[in-house]
Amino acid sequence: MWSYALKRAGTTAVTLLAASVIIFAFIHIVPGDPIYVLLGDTATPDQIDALRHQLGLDQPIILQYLNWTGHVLEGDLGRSIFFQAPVLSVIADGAETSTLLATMTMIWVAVIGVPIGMIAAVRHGTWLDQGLSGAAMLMASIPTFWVGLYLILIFAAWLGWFPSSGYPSIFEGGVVNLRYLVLPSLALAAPNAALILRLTRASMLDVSREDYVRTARAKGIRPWQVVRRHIWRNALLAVVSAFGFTFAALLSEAVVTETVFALPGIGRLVVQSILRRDYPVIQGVILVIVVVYLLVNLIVDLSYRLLDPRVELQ
Amino acid sequence: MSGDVILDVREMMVSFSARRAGRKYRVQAVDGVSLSLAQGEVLGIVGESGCGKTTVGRTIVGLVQPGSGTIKFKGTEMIGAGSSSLRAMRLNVRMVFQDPNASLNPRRTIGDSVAEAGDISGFFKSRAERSAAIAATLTGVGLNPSFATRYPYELSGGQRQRVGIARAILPTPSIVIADEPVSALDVSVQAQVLNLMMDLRDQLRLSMLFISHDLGVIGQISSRVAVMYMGRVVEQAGTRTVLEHPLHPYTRALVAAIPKPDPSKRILGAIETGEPPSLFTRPHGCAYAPRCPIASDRCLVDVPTLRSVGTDGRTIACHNV
Amino acid sequence: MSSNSATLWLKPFIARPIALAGLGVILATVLAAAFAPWLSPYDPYAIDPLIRLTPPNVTHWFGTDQFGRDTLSRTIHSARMALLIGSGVVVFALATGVPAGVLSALFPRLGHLLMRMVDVLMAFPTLLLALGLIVVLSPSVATVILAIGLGYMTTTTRIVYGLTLRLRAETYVEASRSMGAGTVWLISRHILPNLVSPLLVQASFVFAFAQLGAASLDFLGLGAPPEIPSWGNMLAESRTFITRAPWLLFFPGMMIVATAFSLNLVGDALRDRLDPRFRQVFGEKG
Amino acid sequence: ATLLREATIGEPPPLDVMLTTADVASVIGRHIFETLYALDSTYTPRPMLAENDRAEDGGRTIVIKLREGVLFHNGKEMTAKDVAASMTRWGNFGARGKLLMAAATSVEATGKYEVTLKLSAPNGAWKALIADVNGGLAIYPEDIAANAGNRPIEQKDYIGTGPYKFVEWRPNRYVEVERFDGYKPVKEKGDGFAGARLASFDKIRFIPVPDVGTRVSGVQAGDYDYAEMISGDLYESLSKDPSVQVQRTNAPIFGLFFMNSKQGILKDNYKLRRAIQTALEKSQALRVAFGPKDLWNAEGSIFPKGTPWYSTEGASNYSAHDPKKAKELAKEADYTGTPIRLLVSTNYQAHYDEASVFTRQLADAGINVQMMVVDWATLLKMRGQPEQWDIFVTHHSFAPDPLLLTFLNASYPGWWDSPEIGSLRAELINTTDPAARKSTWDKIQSLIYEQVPVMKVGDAYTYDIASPKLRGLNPNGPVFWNVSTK
Amino acid sequence: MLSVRDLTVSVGPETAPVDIVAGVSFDLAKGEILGLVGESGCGKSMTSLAVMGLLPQPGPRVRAGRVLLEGSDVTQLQPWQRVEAGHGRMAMIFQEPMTSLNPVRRIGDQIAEAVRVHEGISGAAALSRARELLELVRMPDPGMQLSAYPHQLSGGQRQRVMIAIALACRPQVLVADEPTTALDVTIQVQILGLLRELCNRLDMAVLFITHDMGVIAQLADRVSVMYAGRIVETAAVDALFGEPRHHYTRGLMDCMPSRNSGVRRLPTISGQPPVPGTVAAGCVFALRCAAVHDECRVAAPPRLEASQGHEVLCAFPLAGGELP
Ligand SMILES: Nc1ncnc2c1ncn2[C@@H]1O[C@H](COP(=O)(O)OP(=O)(O)OP(=O)(O)O)[C@@H](O)[C@H]1O
Ligand SMILES: Nc1ncnc2c1ncn2[C@@H]1O[C@H](COP(=O)(O)OP(=O)(O)OP(=O)(O)O)[C@@H](O)[C@H]1O
Ligand SMILES: [Mg+2]
Ligand SMILES: [Mg+2]
Repeated sequence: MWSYALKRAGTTAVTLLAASVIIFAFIHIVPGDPIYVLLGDTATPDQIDALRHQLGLDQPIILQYLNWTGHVLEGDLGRSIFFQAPVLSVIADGAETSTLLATMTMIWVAVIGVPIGMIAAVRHGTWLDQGLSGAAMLMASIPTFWVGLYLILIFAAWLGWFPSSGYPSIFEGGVVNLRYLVLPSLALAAPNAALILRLTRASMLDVSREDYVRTARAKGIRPWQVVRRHIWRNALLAVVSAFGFTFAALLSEAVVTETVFALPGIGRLVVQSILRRDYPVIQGVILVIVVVYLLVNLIVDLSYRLLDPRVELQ
Repeated sequence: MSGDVILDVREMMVSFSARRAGRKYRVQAVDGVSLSLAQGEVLGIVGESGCGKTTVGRTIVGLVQPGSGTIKFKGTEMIGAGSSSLRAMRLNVRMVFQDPNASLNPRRTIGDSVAEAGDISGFFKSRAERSAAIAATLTGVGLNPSFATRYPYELSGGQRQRVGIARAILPTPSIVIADEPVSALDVSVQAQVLNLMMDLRDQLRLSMLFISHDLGVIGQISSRVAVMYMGRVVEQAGTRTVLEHPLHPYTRALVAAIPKPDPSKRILGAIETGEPPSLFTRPHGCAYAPRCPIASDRCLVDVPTLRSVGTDGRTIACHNV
Repeated sequence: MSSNSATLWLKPFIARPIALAGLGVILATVLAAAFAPWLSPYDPYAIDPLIRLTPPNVTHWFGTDQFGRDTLSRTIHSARMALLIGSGVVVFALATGVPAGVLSALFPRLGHLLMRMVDVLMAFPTLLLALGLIVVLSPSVATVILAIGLGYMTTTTRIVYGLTLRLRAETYVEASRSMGAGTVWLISRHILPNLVSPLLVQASFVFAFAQLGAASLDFLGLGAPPEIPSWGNMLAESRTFITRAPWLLFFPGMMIVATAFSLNLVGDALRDRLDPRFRQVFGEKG
Repeated sequence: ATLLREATIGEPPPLDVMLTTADVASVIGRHIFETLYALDSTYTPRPMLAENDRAEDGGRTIVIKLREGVLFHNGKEMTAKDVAASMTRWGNFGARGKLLMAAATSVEATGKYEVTLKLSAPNGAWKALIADVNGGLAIYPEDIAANAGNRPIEQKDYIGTGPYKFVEWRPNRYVEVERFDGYKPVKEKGDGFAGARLASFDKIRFIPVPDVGTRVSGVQAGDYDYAEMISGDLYESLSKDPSVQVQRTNAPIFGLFFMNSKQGILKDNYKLRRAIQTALEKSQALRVAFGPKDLWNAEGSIFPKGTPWYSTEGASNYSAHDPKKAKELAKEADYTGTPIRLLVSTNYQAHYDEASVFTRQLADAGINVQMMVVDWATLLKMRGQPEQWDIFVTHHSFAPDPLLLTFLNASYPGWWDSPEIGSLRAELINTTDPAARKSTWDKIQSLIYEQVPVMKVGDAYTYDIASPKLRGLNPNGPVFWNVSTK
Repeated sequence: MLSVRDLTVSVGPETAPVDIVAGVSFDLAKGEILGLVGESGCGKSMTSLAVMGLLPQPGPRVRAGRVLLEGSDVTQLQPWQRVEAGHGRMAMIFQEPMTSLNPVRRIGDQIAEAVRVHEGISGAAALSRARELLELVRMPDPGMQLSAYPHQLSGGQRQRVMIAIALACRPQVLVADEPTTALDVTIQVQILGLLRELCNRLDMAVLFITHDMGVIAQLADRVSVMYAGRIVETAAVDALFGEPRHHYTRGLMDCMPSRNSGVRRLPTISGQPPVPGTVAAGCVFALRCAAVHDECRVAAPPRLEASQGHEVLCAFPLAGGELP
């Protein structure tokens, strides 16, 4: 167990190192400059050069990289050029939204995708199954911003059931503020629930063809019990990793939804940071995302171990 | 044991690394096996599941790298041989696999599969020669030459195994290693395939290493038999001798446990065979000792080596017989 | 393939009318793309601000957009972009993912390295990767294809890697190796032919999701240059007219949904076709 | 506590309003920082932090007397030292500081409440140049202004004298300001940005809501009280919508197509430039970009009607739409179809719309324009490199004085610096008499239509929407003093 | 105890069904082991699954025939429906001990689950019953093994767990579908011995399916031979091995290597079994039968009682006493 953890940490470190080099190289190939965004339209060349020097952007890239890694190792992700604030606090703020949004989305996905997938699998081949699977595919095929705009129009502007957009932190207004995330999480959940639904259905069907399910049926236990005790948990194995990676992806890939719903999330933060070339933020966010991804990877592996006694950590 | 020795395996050791319960184990799948095969001879290898039979065969055809030992084909060392001489030897030492289903690529025609060895080595001079050879070989194994354009799923199990054999004999090799070629087949089909192999053995003067766990089949086709247990040869002698007078306690259990198709000779309840040990927790001394009815204290510490016993070139690895 | 393989391929579609309908939609899209100039009543680029945002009527069946361009013509022409982006992404993902996956599986040392790199790439949020690329290379169709394709390259590599590892352990591959087959032989005769079917399925899904990815990029203003008609562009440009001119959203939106949905259906049907269990039911013994 | 929620079009850059000309920053910055003068509803400068002023030495010395008792948000009283330090920094690094301060010989606090600015030549526009926070002379505390240099000041230093003080900035969430209780308004009634500023809300949050559809739905749903920059095509339906009130600005912005005067095919090639100008029909572009006629005006005068600078000189060439003549002109210019590179960004939909329409129109006149579509940050960088482009697209917000027009600045990309404009510019700066300055401006506008350093697309009146409950909205722009709920 | 009458299992569309099991009938008495032999694909598994109500869905279905358990009709009833109807007392063991146990659940739980259904006890009581059952199947160290996962057991041990699960159903009828083909001969012998012993001790009726004639000879009391979906011969085990009456049975006996030691060439049965659904009329074995008559190709063969308890599906059966 410990040696496993150590080994994991080792490969993680290597991955991170590679990732950081890529991040850095990548960011500095991007043309454009934070200076222009900062100084705007009317800046003169000397103003630009002076500020560039002040921000250290005129140093050789290697030096900038070493400088940055040095600080990162000390736990300092630097300061945002744009916000004039520590990158860590900028990210932390976005992370709250993104984490809650992703969590809420995954809850929808779990309560919609998994049970309906199970029902479709149990009623395999019937009209119900065809209808549900078809509807799921349809959901997966609709662009999220479309779903989002209509959700806002219907549930916020017309019916007034939910706030249209934005998200005040729960640390300010308490958990009632979660209502701000209802519509965006639904918009995000639509395609993901559809994919999980299909995955659940497929792996339930796979498992239900296993010999041990026949053994269970032969014992005389009721079909629902067979599903609950023998199919469901085994089918979950395939679903668990999809869950983990969907969650990780949601943190950063909810850009479109965050834009539509004006949410202060990580995705939008990083997209905007790319557009305004806020290097320290981009680097910081991507680093955090990579770490989260690797963590999710680890959690998925560990949950495999919990769910499947055959799996040994290697 | 007659004629020239064309295959000579000495002290072959093969181990795999495997993981169980979070720990890394070395599985000694083959633990110092020595065999030799003469021109035109069929040597049977028996032993229960997991004792290393397949691994011996796979090592000889170069699919597995042995940890140590030598494999000489007609006096030339095969391990570490240069690629050109190795290619020639590959053509001469061929394998028939156990599962006729799995050993044919579902997306290639029967003809392509049969001609594969020739295609790889550039054996055929022309397309015409190639299709003639395929037709002849298919006919040789009792299949209609028109099968050449078919796909494996269109064939029955017995037909597929014939294709597996056809593939191993075009171009004609010196040695065929048959890894349980009939154990996936029904009795009636099994008989057809066995007949075919016996015909080929006689017509082409093939040497064969015939791997099986079915002593009945071995008795039919091979003249000599080696009994393996946990990666080692524990007894080797002429087939009749072994089947009729097994000496090693494991061979005895094996022979006794074969369900005889004769309701008047029931053995159920009469024999006690014990649990096989796990390969991961190999006993110190004789691997069979924990199950052995005649084990002595010595068997728990000393690994018995093969020694000659009696006539008929019989060798046996047991302290107590 | 045997002589009756064509009918075998069609069987899962015939058994499922809805999948057949999906196939129909895709064919229609291909035809629309091929004959766009003849099918569309107007030049899709022609601007006429005087008739901007007219609702569907006899002269403009699908209405006009904010430039006064004919929505029907643009919708038809967009099929080209859809096919271009879809097939571009598929080709890119396969052309990079297949060699990477196959070689990784066959050469464990290289594989270890490559798969680590794939890990790193997987950890990168694909959309951000796409964004960065588009900013670096400035928006163009090729950039969009590259950006979306990169994301699917990693998944394709993973899939191919897994499949090849399994194929490598197949007895028939061993058989071939035992006869002295080299790597090239193994790849060309045994591995690639067996990868075709699963990759076909993968390709249909990638094709479908590439449409959605392109639409997302268009939404963020980073997709193909907006004057080029594409469903995603049309949706993105007209999203402010959600109440003012809903037809602008409706037609391209429907097309994205319909093609993505159809491709998914076809992918599902293909998957069933390639599932050995299904094959048994259709009388082809596995 | 009363809270006003404003949906802005996006995240502002740092609120160091001296340095940045971004509108998002000015909207917020106006509530925090103040200038010595402020523009009233007719865009005339009125004293704000200044009490009064006098010019000496033929306009070369300007003495400004400050209001007493004005407090910074940190509780300290504003004195002449603060103003002098701010002016010095603005002169060195401010976005528009050079326009005035290039000619400054000294800035001194000549009393606790008196600042003296000495110029090498008189400047007729000096008051207008310092009357707005947008890239302008906002007054910061002395230590902050003195230490900041050219680097944007940090959030803790967002200390001004405005009716609201900075509270916090949550990235992508909001910028929050809070009523400053120590604020002392001027005596005059509020008018435009000038006059008394009465803060009736306890707090204001400026919330970035990038999608315009969401901004509209948000106000309709009551999640925001005010939303900026709504797309023109929604104007008619929103005007009728009882759940919102529509607030159209009275200060138009205008699109500008800059020609490269430094390098490339258009350099000094006035004939070709005029060919391009002649081919265009501006109202088409305006209609596409801004929608209903209420929101735009195909106006050739650089300054809109009603301002003292309105002029018809040269404006007949504004939107000729004469492809035939354009072709002739192009031929005279020996134009052979060389592609003309048009740099445009999609981050501003209007830029892109205008560029698309013009490209089509120019194609009809046989002029081959190739759009290079990039993101805004890239455009800002690329336009500084004269070898990269021939035309680029931007827009200009309302300017109270010609000297604030970017294209009159020879160092601004485009680099219009012909001898003719050189002398006219000097004349404009150094004249103080308004009538004389106006006639100089007439000459400049005529020159603009002749040398075509830029092409004005037309005036566009943006509009905002607000909750019907809000009273006292300001047509000069979104400011929330003197605004209250019903 | 168990009586199967004209059981027909079909696949394919309702309009054109293909019978993969065609009119199978047999009886099974208390304490008796009936062997069902026949080559791969002849329909043995389908018969046993149909009897148990475990046919995979969608897929083959029982088209005709009845299954009577102690006189009650249990045809088409799935195990849980049988349990609810009070006829739960049938159990089954499957061929693959590797895949027939749920890999993620402890074997104690898997046994206790069956105990719970059939004895109505749960919790610790069910677990201790599971322990008893493991002892009954002579599992070494049963207390420890309760908490083992299947992958921690050897093949023979797993098959014992399968038997324990079956016994937890307190079956009167046990169906065993090739329970030892995946095992070594030395382990096979143990499992077969155990089955015999349990059968005697618990007075169960066992339907034992295999294609290994040797295993049948060792274990069964009576034997039915199946060919292409039909039972072609049923007899007491001695009678069948001693005096096979059907030509197919005879052919099978002949080609076993162990009966031919030293013979140069093994006798074979030429040809291949028919593809299900292709035999329109006549005897299914006609194509391969050495003693075929014209009549065999057109008329379905009669079921003859060759001697007491020895039935054969053949118009021209072999005479008795032909084999040594
Ligand atoms: N590639 C491998 N990696 C790890 N272990 C292996 C590998 N191949 C074989 N083994 C192990 O080596 C031992 C011998 O295997 P082998 O296949 O040679 O046995 P066998 O006698 O052929 O058995 P069977 O009768 O089941 O075919 C087994 O325990 C097997 O698990
Ligand atoms: N789902 C299905 N659809 C169509 N045919 C099927 C299906 N399942 C089985 N069959 C066919 O039914 C026949 C009987 O199969 P069954 O499994 O009962 O044979 P078996 O005698 O048990 O063979 P084995 O000894 O190989 O287990 C076979 O020909 C098989 O191909
Ligand atoms: Mg083997
Ligand atoms: Mg079976």
